Amino acid sequence: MTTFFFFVLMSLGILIGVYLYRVLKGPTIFDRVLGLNGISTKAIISLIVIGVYFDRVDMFIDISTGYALINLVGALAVAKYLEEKGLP
Amino acid sequence: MNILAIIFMSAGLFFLVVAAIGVVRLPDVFSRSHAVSLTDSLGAFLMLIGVAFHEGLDTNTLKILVVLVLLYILNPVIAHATIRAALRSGLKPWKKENL
Amino acid sequence: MIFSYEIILLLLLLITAAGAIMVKDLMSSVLLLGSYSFFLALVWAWTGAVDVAFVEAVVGAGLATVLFLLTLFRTAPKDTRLRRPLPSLITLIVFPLVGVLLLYAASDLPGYGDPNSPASVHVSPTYLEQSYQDSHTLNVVTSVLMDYRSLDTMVETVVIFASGIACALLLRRHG
Amino acid sequence: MVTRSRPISSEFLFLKTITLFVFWVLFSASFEWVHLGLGLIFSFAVAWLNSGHSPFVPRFRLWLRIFLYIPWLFYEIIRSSLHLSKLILHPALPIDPHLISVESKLHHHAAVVLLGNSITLTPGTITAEVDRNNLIVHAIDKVSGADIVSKQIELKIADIFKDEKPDL
Repeated sequence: MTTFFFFVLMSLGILIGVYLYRVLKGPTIFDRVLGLNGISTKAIISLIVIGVYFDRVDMFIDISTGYALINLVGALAVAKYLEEKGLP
Repeated sequence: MNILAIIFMSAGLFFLVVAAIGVVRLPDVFSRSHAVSLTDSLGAFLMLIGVAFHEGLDTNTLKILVVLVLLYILNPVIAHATIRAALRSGLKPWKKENL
Repeated sequence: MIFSYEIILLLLLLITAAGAIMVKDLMSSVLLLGSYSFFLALVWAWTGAVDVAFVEAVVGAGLATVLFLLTLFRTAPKDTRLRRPLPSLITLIVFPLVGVLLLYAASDLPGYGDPNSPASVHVSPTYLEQSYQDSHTLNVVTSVLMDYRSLDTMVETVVIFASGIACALLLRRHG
Repeated sequence: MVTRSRPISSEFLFLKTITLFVFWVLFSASFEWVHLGLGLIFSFAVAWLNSGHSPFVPRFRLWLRIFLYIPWLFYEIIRSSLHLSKLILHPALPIDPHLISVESKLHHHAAVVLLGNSITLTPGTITAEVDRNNLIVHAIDKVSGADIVSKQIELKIADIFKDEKPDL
């Protein structure tokens, strides 16, 4: 089971790399925002899986909740900003 | 229980991989956001359900379910906000004729 | 096996940091810094420093992004474009040298989680054993920060509070 | 001082306080009287500061119908997720993105919110703009777009909200 969780963690890391390609390359700013959003989802899952891997979910689950909520605030701020400023 | 967890997490991983492929392959922001926010959140959902099965029934599982509901509520909101900003700032969706 | 996940995370960190410097406009740089904080928080979580990971996630990824955006919001659009001069020859020589020196020094550090290292035999056991009797706080990190080092933390908090007020005064809406 | 555009509805305030308090208990996970009392005070304060937004309080019958609606929505999500995965993994990438303008016949704020959210949740379609009951939807291909044009989701939601007073 531990091996399986490690496998999941590794694949999540590689998937984050794929999203990072989109953040770095992204022709428009919105591509970067989308990539960031995808990365944050992966980070939330990764945190929980790390918690399961170390058998201490109780410590990691609070971080991931905080992450999810703060991520919403950040993403909405970015969207509001882009809506008012237009394309850079 | 562990078998169930592995099945759910593998299904979640499949959807996450599909979303990542979509992010690279699809042509513009509008179609990419379909892959990122929606296929992705289904993948996250299945994966967290798998983790919850592995954990069994206690407080942590309840918290995992809260994270799951939060993800599922927040992801579409973020996708909608981003897409609306893109549309309002004058970006045109990609059309097939432009090939 | 235990290190291979770290290697992936550190590679991602390097790529993001390089990207945040190389990218053309400030907005993308801010977004890249946000993802940098995500990875850093993952690294902290993986090494077991949960509290630091929490602060990094909330402050680095959330608040810092919003504050940077507010700053960009108040500046003129022409300021957000970047023009960087090429690094000079001295920079190109000195920085890798310092990096090599630091790596060389790091080889003398005790191993990760070593129970015989100086840090874990000197005062740490005392704190770990007595913090609950002394302060009745369940979290050891909190009791060290808030009880044993309370004066230090208080001055720190004053500095943060003052800078927070300064930010609020600078960023408030006029009229 | 806080200025309010709408009067505070006490029912809404109560519901919000309870929700925030449940979250508090879940995250603190301690059942000492001091913590519970502090949580109650703080959740009431936060709810009071933010209670000027929506006067809408769903009745019990509505809750039940929405809970019955969620499994159907989930089935739809999985079905169209598989469709979208097929599109993405197809070597030729047979997508045809287009914008659809939908005018809904719903006369309720909450109903329009639910419709927009359901459309966004079903993969293949995203609500891009909402203006009263006109929605602009971005669909990734003709099959996904057909679901919106056939108004299947809208009929379900109209069925949920058929007893409510219209306020749009």
